[in-house]
Amino acid sequence: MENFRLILLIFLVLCALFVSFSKNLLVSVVIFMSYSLIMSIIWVLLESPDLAITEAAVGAGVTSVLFFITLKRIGAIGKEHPDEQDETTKEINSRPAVKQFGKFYKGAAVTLGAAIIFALLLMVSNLPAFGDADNPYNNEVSERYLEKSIEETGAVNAVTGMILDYRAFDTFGESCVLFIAAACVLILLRDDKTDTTAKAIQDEKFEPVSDTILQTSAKILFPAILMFGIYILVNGHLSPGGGFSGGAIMGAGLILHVNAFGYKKTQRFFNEKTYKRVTVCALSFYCIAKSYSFFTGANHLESHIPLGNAGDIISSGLILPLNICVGLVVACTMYAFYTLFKKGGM
Amino acid sequence: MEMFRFMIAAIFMFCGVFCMASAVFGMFRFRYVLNRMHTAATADTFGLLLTMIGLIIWKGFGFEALKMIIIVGFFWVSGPVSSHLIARMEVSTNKKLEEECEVKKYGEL
Amino acid sequence: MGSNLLVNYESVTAVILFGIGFTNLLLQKNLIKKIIGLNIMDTAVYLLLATQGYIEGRMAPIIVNGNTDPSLYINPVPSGLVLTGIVVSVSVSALMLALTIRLYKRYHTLNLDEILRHIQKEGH
Amino acid sequence: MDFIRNFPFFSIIICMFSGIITSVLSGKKARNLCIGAVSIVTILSACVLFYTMQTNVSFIYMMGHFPAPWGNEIRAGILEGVLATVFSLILLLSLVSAYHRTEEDIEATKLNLFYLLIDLLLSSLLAIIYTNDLFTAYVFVEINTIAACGLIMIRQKGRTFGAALRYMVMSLIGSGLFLIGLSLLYTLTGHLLMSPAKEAMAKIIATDSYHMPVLIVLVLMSIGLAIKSGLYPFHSWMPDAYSYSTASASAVLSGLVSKAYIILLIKIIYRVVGIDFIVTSKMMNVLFVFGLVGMIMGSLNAILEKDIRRMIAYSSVAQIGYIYMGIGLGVEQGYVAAVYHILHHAATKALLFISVVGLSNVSGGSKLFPDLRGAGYRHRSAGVAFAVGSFSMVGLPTLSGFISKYLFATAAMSASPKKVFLTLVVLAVSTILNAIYFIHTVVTIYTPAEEEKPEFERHHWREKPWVAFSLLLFIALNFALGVFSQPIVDLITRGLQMFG
Repeated sequence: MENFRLILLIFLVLCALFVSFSKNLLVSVVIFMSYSLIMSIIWVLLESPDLAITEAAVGAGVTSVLFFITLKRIGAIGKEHPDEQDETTKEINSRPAVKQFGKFYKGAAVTLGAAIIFALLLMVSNLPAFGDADNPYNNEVSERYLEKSIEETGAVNAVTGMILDYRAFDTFGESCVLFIAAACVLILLRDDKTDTTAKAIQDEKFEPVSDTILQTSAKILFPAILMFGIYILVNGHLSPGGGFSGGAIMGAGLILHVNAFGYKKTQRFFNEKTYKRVTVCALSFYCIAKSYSFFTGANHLESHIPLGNAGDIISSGLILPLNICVGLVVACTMYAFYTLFKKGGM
Repeated sequence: MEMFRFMIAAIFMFCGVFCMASAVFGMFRFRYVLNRMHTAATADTFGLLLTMIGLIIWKGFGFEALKMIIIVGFFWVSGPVSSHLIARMEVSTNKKLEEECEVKKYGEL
Repeated sequence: MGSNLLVNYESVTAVILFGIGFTNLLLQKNLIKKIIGLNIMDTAVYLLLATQGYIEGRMAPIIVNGNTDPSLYINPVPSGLVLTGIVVSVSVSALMLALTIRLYKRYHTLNLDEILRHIQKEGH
Repeated sequence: MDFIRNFPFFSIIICMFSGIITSVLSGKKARNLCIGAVSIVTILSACVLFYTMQTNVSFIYMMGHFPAPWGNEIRAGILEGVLATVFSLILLLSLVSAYHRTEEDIEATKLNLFYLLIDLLLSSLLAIIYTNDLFTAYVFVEINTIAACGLIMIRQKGRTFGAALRYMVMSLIGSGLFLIGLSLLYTLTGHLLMSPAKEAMAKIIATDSYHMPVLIVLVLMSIGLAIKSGLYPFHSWMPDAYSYSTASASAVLSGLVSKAYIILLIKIIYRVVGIDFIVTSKMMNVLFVFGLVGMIMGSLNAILEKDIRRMIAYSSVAQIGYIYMGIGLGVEQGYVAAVYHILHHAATKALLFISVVGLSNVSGGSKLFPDLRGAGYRHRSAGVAFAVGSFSMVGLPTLSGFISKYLFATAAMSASPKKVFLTLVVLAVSTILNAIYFIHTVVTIYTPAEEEKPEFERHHWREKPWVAFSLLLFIALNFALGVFSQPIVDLITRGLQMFG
């Protein structure tokens, strides 16, 4: 197992180097996709399956889809206006001063990077050894999370117990990061200027070509993906997974549905209004539930939420509903990212 | 008995990995996109089936084996469809399709 | 150099990846390459964080049939932090990709220096 | 456990909740909800301030059912109360005094998203001020960065996207360095919460076992936060970001957002590492030197600027240099002077950015000096506001600028001898440079223009009473900071003593 991990790490560094030196953008994005997949395999080898699922679903899955749509959109815009790089910028680049500054900037950046790598290598070599039990960070904090997680939070998966109960304020901030990023992408990409007729023509342009092979396979795959996403979401506190990865898988299922059956059919059950309603209801429930548990905790009041017995699904108090809310928010946001990047509207 | 089962599993896995390796070889051997797509799609799908059968035999029938069967089922539906989509995009966007491979008009099929 | 350089080779690769991502973010002129460099930098930090949690020969932190003896499992704290971090880096790269699209729609180039030159030329 | 202790938690949750609700409201309703939420938060923070002043204690508020090293917690004391109150007051004033300009700049359908960003920005500011946990601080620093980037780009013009992208690239380098410093600190101490981390760090420093790693962690964290707050060598994103965004956004960005990261740095110095180790570690001298260079170079660039908003943005670079010079002194009074300067700069810079909008409105929307000539007469309240802001920056005695320069000078006295000489010289030079470009602008806006351009309409305050009223409040805040400076400085010193 030791050298398998070593091979993966070397392959990881090679991927990173190829990405930075490859000329073609599409090639570097594909290499970056394989970089994220290798990273999720490494998470499995480092015995943290939660991270593996999340990295595979959110990191490799949705980020790469976003990269590909950006390249497609840039290609489309580029085709409409052939490259208008006027002569002046080409002429400016060739001027000796700019070239000289370019070299200086490149040299400065490489030396800064090398200095940081050297400082961190110096640092890492003095760190406690990898993987032995009595390092400073395996102290009473992690012991209590493992010993008491079932008794205090009811979650069999200690990581979810820690995220949604012991250190819940971080995850509360975390879903706000996703919410505010979605708001910023809405600001940037949702075009409200075009009037309704132009919008109808534009929607027609973006309607995907209906391909019977894709539609029949989507009829089989879409329910399977949705069920798998719901399984991971609902079992967040029992097995690895949870709100983020389950939501990303459901978002991927919605993206498949839009590509196979077109926007008209998807808008029947998922359009801009449902997106807004679902995110606001899920986040406000999350906000209320979390402030209830913070308030009762801080004022030492007894919070009357039953923890249920450890094994079954309806257990561990607030963790299940919170996971469902986070899952819904992540699914809607990933789908919203896809449609905003592709079409500029739900 | 244990050794015998392990031997069969090893053979299956070896053939699966060999198929996948041939897919990679095919990718670099052929020049035109559709040929490379052809080798990659078929070899990958079949290689996955063989590897998974090897793992199921090695692991013995249980919950993991069921999961592996579901994985094979999922991949056998989504893999070929995705290569079909890529091939369709290639045919619809490539202007100079005739030079690459002879195309029968719809009437002559 | 300290004693553990070759022992924690995961952390060494994490640091090298951090350096590669950092120089990519600074050095690359193309916006898409910058965002990929940013992602590489973030995943490198999370790799460093997760290697701290790993303990040789112990299982993933999912309590197996009720036996909560802590010496069986690895440290769950870093994987909790990295879970949060992965979603942060996805939302940040989605935001930066949206910015790249709008910049390309306005200036028709992905080269950050040219964009800044156009902005200076535009004046106020 | 009396009820007032819940107020810090309530103020964070109110802003977060109103942020979530504004995503479905229309523009006008969103504005009223946002202004309502911010004023409630100002009142709550003022109550927290009075409570901590009476009981003279900095209380811990457990977020959840589990005590310190396991669960999360926020901590409120006198310093946090002062900062929270002043920051939310300044946010409220800058929102109210430039709301008409915001409505002109932003599309009607996306106005509620602007107020969503402001709500979440305030909640992340409060969370950074109150938090007692390092990783929570990192998550809310990320919210702060994304909200600030959203505020820069919301005008949707070509140059705002360029400024937002440059801001994001530099900030993400900063938070990447901060995160790697944070994870290495977790490796050494094993705790993320600041109080248990301090004991573990004290043990490490005592046994001197990880001498090199502790130094590198400190360097990484402070360089990361310095990049994010725009200290001199890493300030290239600042002029574009502040001069191209809308009026209240640039006031909030320059006044509050960059200060949150400096407060986080002071918190790490006090609560994780301890002041005495900092002085010996010579790391503070690096910040001290960067601060000095920033003070000079910021003012020099400001003098060369032709556009008035970029000039004020460059003067922010100089003021951030002041604050880091205060921290770099490494003396107790140095921190007091730095915190006082944070309050002074937040109030004055926000006032300057808001008043510049009034001046450019009446001079045909242009921000160049020739067109602004005589703008003081056309828009009386904005002219007076700009004059008060500039005099406070230059250091007129009754205003807060003078007090902060005085505090820096006295703090330098008790620092090491070579620092005394350096600080006093650079302080004097930078004040003269400040005076050059601020007095010059005040003179230009008050020299009557020879031929009165027809399209420059005169502005009468009765048209927009709210704007004139809030400008007046802003000027009163500046005077209050200057005149009641002695009680404020006592509050800050008491706050810093219990801050550790």
